[in-house]
Order: sequence, then structure tokens, then C-alpha cells
Amino acid sequence: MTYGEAIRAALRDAMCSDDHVILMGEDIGVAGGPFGVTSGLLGEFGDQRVLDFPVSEAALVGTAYGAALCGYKPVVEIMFMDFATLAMDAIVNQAAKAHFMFGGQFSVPMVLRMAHGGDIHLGAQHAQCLEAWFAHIPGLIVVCPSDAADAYDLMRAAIENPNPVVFVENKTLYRTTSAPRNAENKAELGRGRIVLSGNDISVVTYGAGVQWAKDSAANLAVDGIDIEIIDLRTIQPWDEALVLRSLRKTHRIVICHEAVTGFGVGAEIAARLADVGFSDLRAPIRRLGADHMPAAYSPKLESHSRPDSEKLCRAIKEVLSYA
Amino acid sequence: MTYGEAIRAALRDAMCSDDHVILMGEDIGVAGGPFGVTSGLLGEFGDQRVLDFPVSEAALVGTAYGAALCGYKPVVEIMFMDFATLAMDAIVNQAAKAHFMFGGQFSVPMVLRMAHGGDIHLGAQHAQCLEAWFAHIPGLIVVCPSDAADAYDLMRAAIENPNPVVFVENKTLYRTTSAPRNAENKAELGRGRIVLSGNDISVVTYGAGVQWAKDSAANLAVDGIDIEIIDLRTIQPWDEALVLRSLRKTHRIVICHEAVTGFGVGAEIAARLADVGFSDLRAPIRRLGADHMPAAYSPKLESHSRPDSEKLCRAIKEVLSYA
Amino acid sequence: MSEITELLQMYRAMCRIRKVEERLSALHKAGDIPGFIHSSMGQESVAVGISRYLTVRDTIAVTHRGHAQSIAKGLALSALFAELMGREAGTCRGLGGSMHIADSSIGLLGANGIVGGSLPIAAGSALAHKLDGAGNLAVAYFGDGALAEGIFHECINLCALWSLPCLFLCENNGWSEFSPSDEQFSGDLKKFAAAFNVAYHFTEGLDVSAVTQMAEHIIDAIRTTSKPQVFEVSVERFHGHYEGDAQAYRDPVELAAARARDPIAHLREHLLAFGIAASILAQIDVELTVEIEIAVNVARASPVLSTNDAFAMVYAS
Amino acid sequence: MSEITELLQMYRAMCRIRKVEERLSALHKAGDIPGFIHSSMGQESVAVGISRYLTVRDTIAVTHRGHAQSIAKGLALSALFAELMGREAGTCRGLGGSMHIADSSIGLLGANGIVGGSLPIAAGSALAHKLDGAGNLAVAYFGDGALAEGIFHECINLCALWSLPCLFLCENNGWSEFSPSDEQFSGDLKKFAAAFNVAYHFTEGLDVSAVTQMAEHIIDAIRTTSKPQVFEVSVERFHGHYEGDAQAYRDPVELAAARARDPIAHLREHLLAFGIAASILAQIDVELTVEIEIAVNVARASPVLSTNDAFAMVYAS
Ligand SMILES: Cc1ncc(C[n+]2csc(CCOP(=O)(O)OP(=O)(O)O)c2C)c(N)n1
Ligand SMILES: Cc1ncc(C[n+]2csc(CCOP(=O)(O)OP(=O)(O)O)c2C)c(N)n1
Ligand SMILES: [Mg+2]
Ligand SMILES: [Mg+2]
Repeated sequence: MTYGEAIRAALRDAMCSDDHVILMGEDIGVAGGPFGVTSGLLGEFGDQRVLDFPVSEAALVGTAYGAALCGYKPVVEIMFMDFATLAMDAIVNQAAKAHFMFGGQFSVPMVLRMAHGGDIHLGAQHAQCLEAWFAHIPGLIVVCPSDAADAYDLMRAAIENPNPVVFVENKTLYRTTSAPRNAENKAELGRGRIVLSGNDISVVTYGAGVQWAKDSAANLAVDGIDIEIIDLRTIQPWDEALVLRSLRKTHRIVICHEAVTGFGVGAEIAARLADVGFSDLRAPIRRLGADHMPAAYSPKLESHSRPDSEKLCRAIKEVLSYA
Repeated sequence: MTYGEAIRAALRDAMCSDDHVILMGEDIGVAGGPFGVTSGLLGEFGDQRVLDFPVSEAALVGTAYGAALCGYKPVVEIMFMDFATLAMDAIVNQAAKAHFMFGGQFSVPMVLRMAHGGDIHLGAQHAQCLEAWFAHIPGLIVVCPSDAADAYDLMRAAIENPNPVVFVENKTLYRTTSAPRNAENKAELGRGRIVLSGNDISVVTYGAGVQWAKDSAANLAVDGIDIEIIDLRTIQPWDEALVLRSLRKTHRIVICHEAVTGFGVGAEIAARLADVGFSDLRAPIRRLGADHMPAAYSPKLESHSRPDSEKLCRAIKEVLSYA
Repeated sequence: MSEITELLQMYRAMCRIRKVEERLSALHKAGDIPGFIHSSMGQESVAVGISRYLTVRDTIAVTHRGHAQSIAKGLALSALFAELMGREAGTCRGLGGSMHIADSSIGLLGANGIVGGSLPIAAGSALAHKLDGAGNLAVAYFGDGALAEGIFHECINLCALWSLPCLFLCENNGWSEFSPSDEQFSGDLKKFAAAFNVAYHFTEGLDVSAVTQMAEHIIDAIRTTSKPQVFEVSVERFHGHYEGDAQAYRDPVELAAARARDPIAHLREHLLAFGIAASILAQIDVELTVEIEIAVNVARASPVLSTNDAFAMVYAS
Repeated sequence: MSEITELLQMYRAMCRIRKVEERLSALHKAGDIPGFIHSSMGQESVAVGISRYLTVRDTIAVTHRGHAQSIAKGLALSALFAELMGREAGTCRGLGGSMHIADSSIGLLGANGIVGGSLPIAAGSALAHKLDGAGNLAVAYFGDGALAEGIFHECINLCALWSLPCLFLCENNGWSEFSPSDEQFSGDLKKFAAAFNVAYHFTEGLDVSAVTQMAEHIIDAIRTTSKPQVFEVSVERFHGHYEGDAQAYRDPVELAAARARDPIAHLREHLLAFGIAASILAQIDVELTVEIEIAVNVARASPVLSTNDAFAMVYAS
């Protein structure tokens, strides 16, 4: 099962088990969305549950929020995360705050699916990784699965959750496959996962970064370097306890993600570790994200600005060389 | 001169010296904006330069961007920073990326004024500090003056700058006054300022935090604690060299801002220091921002969730007590 | 029910709102209510007229100027006062305030601090009603200022496209903050609605009976057809944009004339002319005063929510 | 200029675009062009008709389907090909690509990856033109899909309110990605424009002469009155949403009929009927082929911008 298929399976299963789960999005019906995630669901569930929206992102999320206040559980597809910029009021001012602002009277069981990341050469308006924005907003939960198994589990958990969940999907992962996870490793919101256990350094990552870390592990093993990989899975709230445990073992950290480094998710992880993990640190905390520039259209320039396993290996070695 | 008046003076002076500087915003004309910043300017410059906009934030910033592409220098007022959520496409997908995405053919000399922060009891949709969002976006410059003198200088610099500048104004500061600064201390984009020189610990802050830090300094002096206060003034790009110099002297850091702590501006500062400043750190990096919750309407609850000088003193003492 | 009984009911309902607003105004002046409040004085006929035909299952999404809209839908006064005083007994436990009044038990989906914010909420709720198939409807209250927001366009389009049972209720008071509407919106709402094949109705808010009659007709039609409709009511904004706004930007003569277009005074005269004794109306006044003072006292007696409880409210569990 | 000369010019202009698109399609298939490209084949008459009446000072903001719009305004072909191949000689030095084509020297304010993105840019540019007072105008090209975006509403309102010289040019190809327009927008554009007192015009894009005549009339009027106008042109989208879209979701018969509504074939027949020799048309074809191949070669010869140079482009200095 691919990552995209896993999300579809989770949507289908959730829709079967709860008829208040509805899908909303642009071209999610006949077309199945730009990455085919919802294909077939219109046929299976009909147009009262798979709602093909006009190109109106603000109304898309705003009405999903209104429907959520009234007991529905909308799963919204925002084609590209960049387009969430057109719906930030609904996400941030309305949905994120409703439970609090209304004193707990209403909950907002809504999932906002959005594809982030580059590498498909669509230029600067179709490649952004803006998860740090959402993580900054109290009331929102932010997840980002790195493989098919987690994609399924996290989507089920996100739909179950009574809060608005920003569900970040990585474009380069849609076609990747993974084996189902055993029960104890099933993804839950707020819980990270040790992807690879190691002793020399902890690599904290999520989304596409997990594969870069795995590739790095293989390369570094040749040099006798033994890395521990943590997949955060959930970005808000992230699994601080797990990361601290790892730090206590390895004493060294590299944080890696596809988003621009500055003011990105890695900043929060690093900042927390520099506080509550300070005494366990034996080396500078290094972050590896995209350069501080928009995604270039030219593939070569785009890829130069993005992290990859080579850069990650270099960062890891640099941190290890700190004495 | 108050902070609000200083901004007005900067707008007026810029408008006098360059007739392509125009103002755009809702109720900025007769009403002078909710905080009176633009009052009188309509009378002075007329309705071809002070453009009173309908309630259409997306078009407000979008058309300002279009006018900027055509050689104008719009200074846009977004009444409350929370309303920037309705204009994020124009800010982030369009204005921030234009210079890069168009290969340097166009520049976007546009200033986006927005008032952030709480304490005036308007609830969760009129109190947010979202500067970290903008700082995360390559192509944007983000500034936040902490007093009247800087407000003037930074506004002049922002209008001069050929890039889109998010100009964050703090609501609680509008009525505060400060003396003009001498030439060498004039605010420039990207340059922070040592507000108070000290040896025991560095407090890095901006906006309303500067006053909290000053109050803390006075309190802590009683206990013989000698703090150094750095006002970042510019958040993107922030003055890393200045902060590192201070760290090299004090070896201890507290970062303070009104925004929610998690994934806030302080995260980036802390993360950089935990990397490039690691060897100078003798204690955990502590951040003090608002709690992870929306602004409560009830004043007591709102103020409990916000930083203040008391909390800052406590944080400073905690860091100093680290052995 | 006789017509006169109905009129008396409406009179009472409007006076109740007016007196609440007056009390709020005094409390605000006295410093008992923090922040801004936006008074609906002068606009009471709208919510009163509409709410008569709404059931508790029907939902409303309201504006920053939402007191009348909320009270007419059934919001308990003590919960309103307590909320605006920032107390735990508030309908939002003091966390929302005037701009975020909500009450799940009466289908009040929240006031909004964002101009136009009510529109997609109501549209989404109308979608829910349609999917539920129980014949309920949603009302999107909005001001003339929101006509310029793109979300209005998006919501009208969607509701028309999908036949969602949504009433777009425009309370046109001629002002958007400190700017007159005609400097804000160049469209003609009637023609705009027609462009989406959406029925449009207009009435002056001065006469609550006219609002009520039209409301009945419109709401019936929405229930039957499940199609959106637009209803514009012209009203006057007596107290300026917010409490404390001296409205210096308005021509005093024009303002006085506006204040003379008072739906309550209008109905009062009608009732007196009809032969209702002034003492009956005075009695209503007394009863309302008592009700309101009790509510204010309940509110005052309420503590502020604890910090821990507030913090626990950020996420639902 | 005789009518026939004009028609031949338009024929050449449309063929030039068509042949560029065909070449781009082949290059895309061959892997020489990364990402998506959205072909304007079938829609050439619009930009050709409009651009005849635009000066280099007039500005245009274009859509993701912007090749025709850009070329007709004067974008050099080598700069186009190089851009789409991601090379330094591209008009945006390879940083923008098809969805972000811009050329400051010809008033091309950029294509847009955001549906509706062109609208406020053109409106803002129209504001600049008005303030400049030099009689220039701005064109907002947009597709029927953008009708559902709120920004359309906001921009029409603003331009009508302030009398901004903006042409709202709707290329209605009946599709928004994979969804037919009538499942997306329930409004009637003509009535919508009327609601804002904005003049509306329609023509079929099949006949470039009709587009041209209307364009002249409209553009003249905008220059004289400084008022916005809406011009809707119905066109056909030959190649699907993007290159490689097999349009399996369309009825083959309907699609074939659509493709038969080809403005170039239409004009060609007209020219032949008029007595123009086929050899003259063939000669145009040859000349264009040569021009295009030269442009492709120039593009191919260009290197990719250096990483440092790209990085230096993030901020203007
Ligand atoms: C998105 C947004 N923009 C601006 C404001 C500031 N604002 C508050 S009320 C208002 C005017 C609203 O006018 P209208 O909709 O007619 O409502 P009224 O106050 O007349 O009841 C404005 C501009 C806001 N709250 N939200
Ligand atoms: C804000 C936004 N939402 C969605 C998309 C995805 N998208 C790209 S093109 C398109 C359809 C546009 O249709 P139309 O405006 O008619 O232009 P056409 O492709 O027919 O030329 C959509 C929905 C986008 N690019 N931007
Ligand atoms: Mg109004
Ligand atoms: Mg189309």
C-alpha cells in the first residue's frame, strides 16, 4: 500500500464507520485530487459525502468549520499547502480558537489535509512547507506522517480527534510503500517513533526527512557511525519526552526537515533541547532545512536549496567532530 | 513624541520626500485608523495618497503589491495583525516571492503595518503576535520597534527598503514616549541595540518585551544582578552578531517576547545560539513568551497567560541559579 | 394569537434588548466591561423579527454587533452579562467576551471579531442542515461592511450552487466603522443576489411588523426550497461603532434624524394609538428592569475562571 | 492598414502562439521542461485580440495558463523557452517557470500559480495607472474557475468604487481543472458586473475578428472613462488542464466538437475564402518554425543560474 493509498484507506474506513465523516475539497471527486488520494470515494460514498468544491479556499475551510460546529467531521483537502494562505482566517482565527473562545461548548473535529514540499518543479507557489505556522497556533494539532503505515494510523487518529488537525502530506512520499505497523508501534497523535536505534547521535526529523535520515544511516554505518533516528510524526504537540530520552543517550542532536530552516519546526525542537536538555548536550545543535529562499523553478537550483541525505551526513559528521 | 506619533511623523516625512509613497488601509483617512496613527494625513495629502479601503484585506494587500510592482511605495495598514490571515496569499505567495521568482526584474517596496499584542481585552481574534510566521518566509523583512525613536527610524528605513517589510506595532506602546536617538544609535534594518549593558545575563527581546526587561533590570539590580538587554528591533534578519557578542560576555541568555512561546521568534534565536553559540553557553537557554493558549477575554486570565517583568525576573534568576 | 398580543411580544423583545444594551453601556462606562462592545441599539427589530420564526435547531452565526441577534435567539441574560464581565458564569466562561458570544444549546454558533466571519460558518451549518435533512436552516447575520469581503461572494456562490438553506441577513446600518457604506461597496445587493439567482428582499427596520412578515415568508421559503435567500434590512446605528464612539464624524442633524428612526418608539406609538394603555408598557419596562438587574447580579457574583481551567480549554478532549 | 493585412497579422500572431505551445508540448514530453505546463491552445484569439490595443506601458497580470497572454504582449520567445527550461536566459532567469513568467520591460506583471492571483495585481496596477494619470490601463486575465474566488469580488468592487482602469478579461474555457464551470459557479457574470454597474461584454473566441473589434471598443472606453469593464470570451481548452492530461473525464464527442472550434482554423478558412493563397499561409508557418527553432536553441544553450546568484535574488538591494 502506498502512502497515498493508505490515506485513502483511512478516509474510507473512517467514512464507513462514521457517517458524519465527510470529505470536502477542490476536484476531489471525479478527479480524486491532484495526487489521486480521494479517487474512487465519490463513487463509493456519493456526492453528499464527497463534496467537490468550487475554487474558494476561504469558504472551503470556513464552511467545513461551520459543519464541524454542527456535528460533522469534515476532512478537507487543500491541494497545496501554499493555498492554505487563502484560508488562514478560518483555520487560525476561527477553528483553532473555537473550543477555547467558546468556553468548551463546541469542539471542531476537522482535518485539514495539505500537501507540502518541493521536488516536482512547480516553482515558489507550489512547494512551501508551512507547518511551523500552524504549530505556533494554540488549538491546532499538526501531524506529518513519513510512511504509509503512519499515514493510515495518523489519519484515523486525526479524524477521531475532536480538535482541528493539520494533516501534512509530503508530495514525494505519495508513491512510497511501507509495511503495516504492529499494534504497539501504531502511530498516535503526539507520539514519535524511534525509526532506528543508535548511540552516537540523534537525528530528529519528520516527513521526507525520515528517508534522508535512513539513507544517511546506511552511509554513516560504513564509517562506523551509529545514528538514532526519531520520526516526530506529530509536530504539535511533539514528543519531547522521546527526544529527551534519545538525547540523554546520544548527547548530540541534528534536526532535519524540508521546510526552510529559519523559524521552522526545528527551531522549536532545538530551543526546547537547549533549555530542558541543556545538561545532556555535548555538542552544538545543528539544524538542516531548506535554504532561506523560495523554491526555484529550475530543478537544479531547487534541489541545491533543499536538504538531502548527503547534506545530512555532513551535518552529522560536523556535530560529531565537535570536541 | 509618542510611538504612534513617531510612526505618523515617519509616514509624513516619507510622503513629503517621495510622492510615490502612498498609504492604504481601512478607516485610515478621516478616522486615522483604530490607534490614530494616520490621523491628519488625509487632510494633508489628499485622497489620492491616503487611500481609504473597503473591508477587503486580500484586495488591500494584493493591490498594494500590484501598485508596488508599478513603482509606488504603498504603506499598508492592517488594523490588527490577526486580520493579516485574510491577506496571506498576497503577502507570502506574491509579494515575498516576486523579486526572486521573477529573477530580480521587479522589486516590491511595500510596508505592511500591523498592530500585534494583547492587553486591551478584545479576545482571541484581536491579540495575536504572528511575527514568527513572516520571519519564516524568505523574501520578507520583519521589524518591531520598541519605542518612539526606533519607530520613526525603522519606518523610514522600511519605506526606503525595496523589499516587503512587515512592520509590527505593539498596541501597548502607542502612547509611550521616548527621546530621539543620536545618529550612531539610529535604528537600521537588521541591526539590534544594546538597551542596557550588563555582565550577568543577556535578555534578548523586542517590542513590549523591552519595557519588561527594563523593569526587570531595575528589580534585579537590588539583588545585585546585572543584566544586559538587547532589543532586536529587526526580527528578520535579526542581529545574530550582536547577540553572540553579548552571549560571549554573559554566557547566559533569556529570550522574551509577547508572542506564544512555542514555535515563536524566540525559538529561532535559541536554536541559533544552541548551534553557533554553544561553546559560550554556561546555562540552559530560557524562553519566556505567552502560554500556549489563545488570548482570553477576561483580563485576569489574559494577563496571567502573558509574559511580564515579574515572570521575566523569575526566568532570569532560574537561569542564573543553574550551576 | 391576536395581532396585538404579537405586537406586545415584539415590543417586549425589543425593549429587552434595548435595556440590556443600555445596561451594558452603563457597565462599560463604569469599567465593569473590558474591551470594546458594539451596541445594537436601533437595530433591534431585525433579530426580533427573524428569531420568531427560528426554532432552537436552527442555527445563527452573528457579528461583532451581535447582542440583539443572540438575545433574540434565546441567550440567557445572566450568561450574557457574565460573559461580558469576563466571568465564569458567562456563556463562554469569560473566555470569549462580546465579540465571541456563543451558546451551543440555542444554536448560536458564535459572534465574530472578523468582518464577514459569520458567513462561512452559517453556510457550513446550512450544509450540515441539508445533510441532516431535518428542515432546519442557518442564518448568517452580517453588516453592510462585510459586503466588500470576498468571503461573502464565495458563500453566496456556494449556497446557491448547492441549494443550502441559508438566510443571508444583511443589517445595513449605513456604516462600516467610521466610513459610510457607499464609500465601501459599489455593488447593488439586489442585483448581486439576482446574479446568483438568489431571492432578495428588503425592508426598513423601523417597522418590526414589516420585518416580521417578511421574515416569516422568507424563512418558510428557505425551509421548503432549501435555497438561500438574501434579506437586507435598513437600520440605524444609534451608539456609533462601539461604546464610547462620539460619532463626531457624523453630521449632528443627520444623526438626530437617524436616532429618530427608532423601531421601539415607532412600535410604542403604534401600540398607544391602538389603545394599549401606557401603564401596560410601563409594566413591561419594570419587569424587564427587574429581570436585567437579577441577571447583572448573578453575573457579578460569578468568579473568574481559574487559570488552570482556562488552560485546559485550549484543546477539546 | 487593410483589413486583410490585419487578418494576416492576427493569423500570424495566433499561429506563433500555437506553434510555441506545440513545441512546448513536445519539449515537455521529451523531459526538457520540468513541472506542469498549462497550454493555451484553442484560446489564442483572446490575447491576440486584446494585445493589439495595448501599448508597452499598459500592464497585464496573467494566469497559470499564461503563455498566449505573455507572448501576445511581447514576451521574447527565447526568454520564454529558456524560462520554461529553467535556464539563466529565461525572462525570470529560470527561477519562475511557466507559472511565474514575468517581463518588466513589456508590462507583464507575472503569471500566477494562484487561481485569481492576477486580479488584485492588475487592480493595483490600475490604481498606479490612475495615480500616474498617463492614460494607461491594466488587464487582469483570469479563468472561469477564478469566478468563485472571493478576491474577484473584492477587486471588481474596488475598481468600480474608485474608477480604476482595469479590464477584467475572463477566458471562459468551461473548465476549472477537471470540473465543469457550471458545477463551480452559480452566478451570471453579466448580471454580476451589472450589480457593480460595470460594463460587460461577451464574445465567442472562435472568431478573432470579433474579439478584436470588441477589444478595441472596450479598451478605448476604459482609457477614456477610467472605469473598469468585464470582457468574457468563450474559448476551448484543447490540451486539457495541463500537458499530459488525457481528458478522460470528457465525453470524446464533446471534446472533438470543442477542438473543432479552433480560432486558427476558422481564420485560415476565412483567409482562403478571401482569396489568400495557401502558399502565403504556408510561408508564415515556415517563418514561425524557424523563429521558434532559433529560440529553442538559444534557450538550450543557456546555462542554469548559479546557486549563489539564485540565493542573492531573495531580497532586492
Ligand atoms: C477582517 C476584519 N477587517 C476589519 C475589521 C475591523 N472592523 C470591525 S467592525 C468593522 C466594520 C463592520 O461594518 P459592518 O459589517 O457594516 O458592521 P456594523 O459595525 O455596521 O454592524 C470593521 C472594519 C475586522 N474586525 N475584521
Ligand atoms: C488558490 C488556488 N486554488 C486551487 C488551485 C489549483 N488550480 C490550478 S488551475 C485551477 C483551475 C483554474 O480554472 P480556470 O481559472 O478556469 O483556469 P483554466 O485552467 O481553465 O485556464 C485550479 C483549481 C490553484 N492553483 N490556486
Ligand atoms: Mg454597518
Ligand atoms: Mg477555465
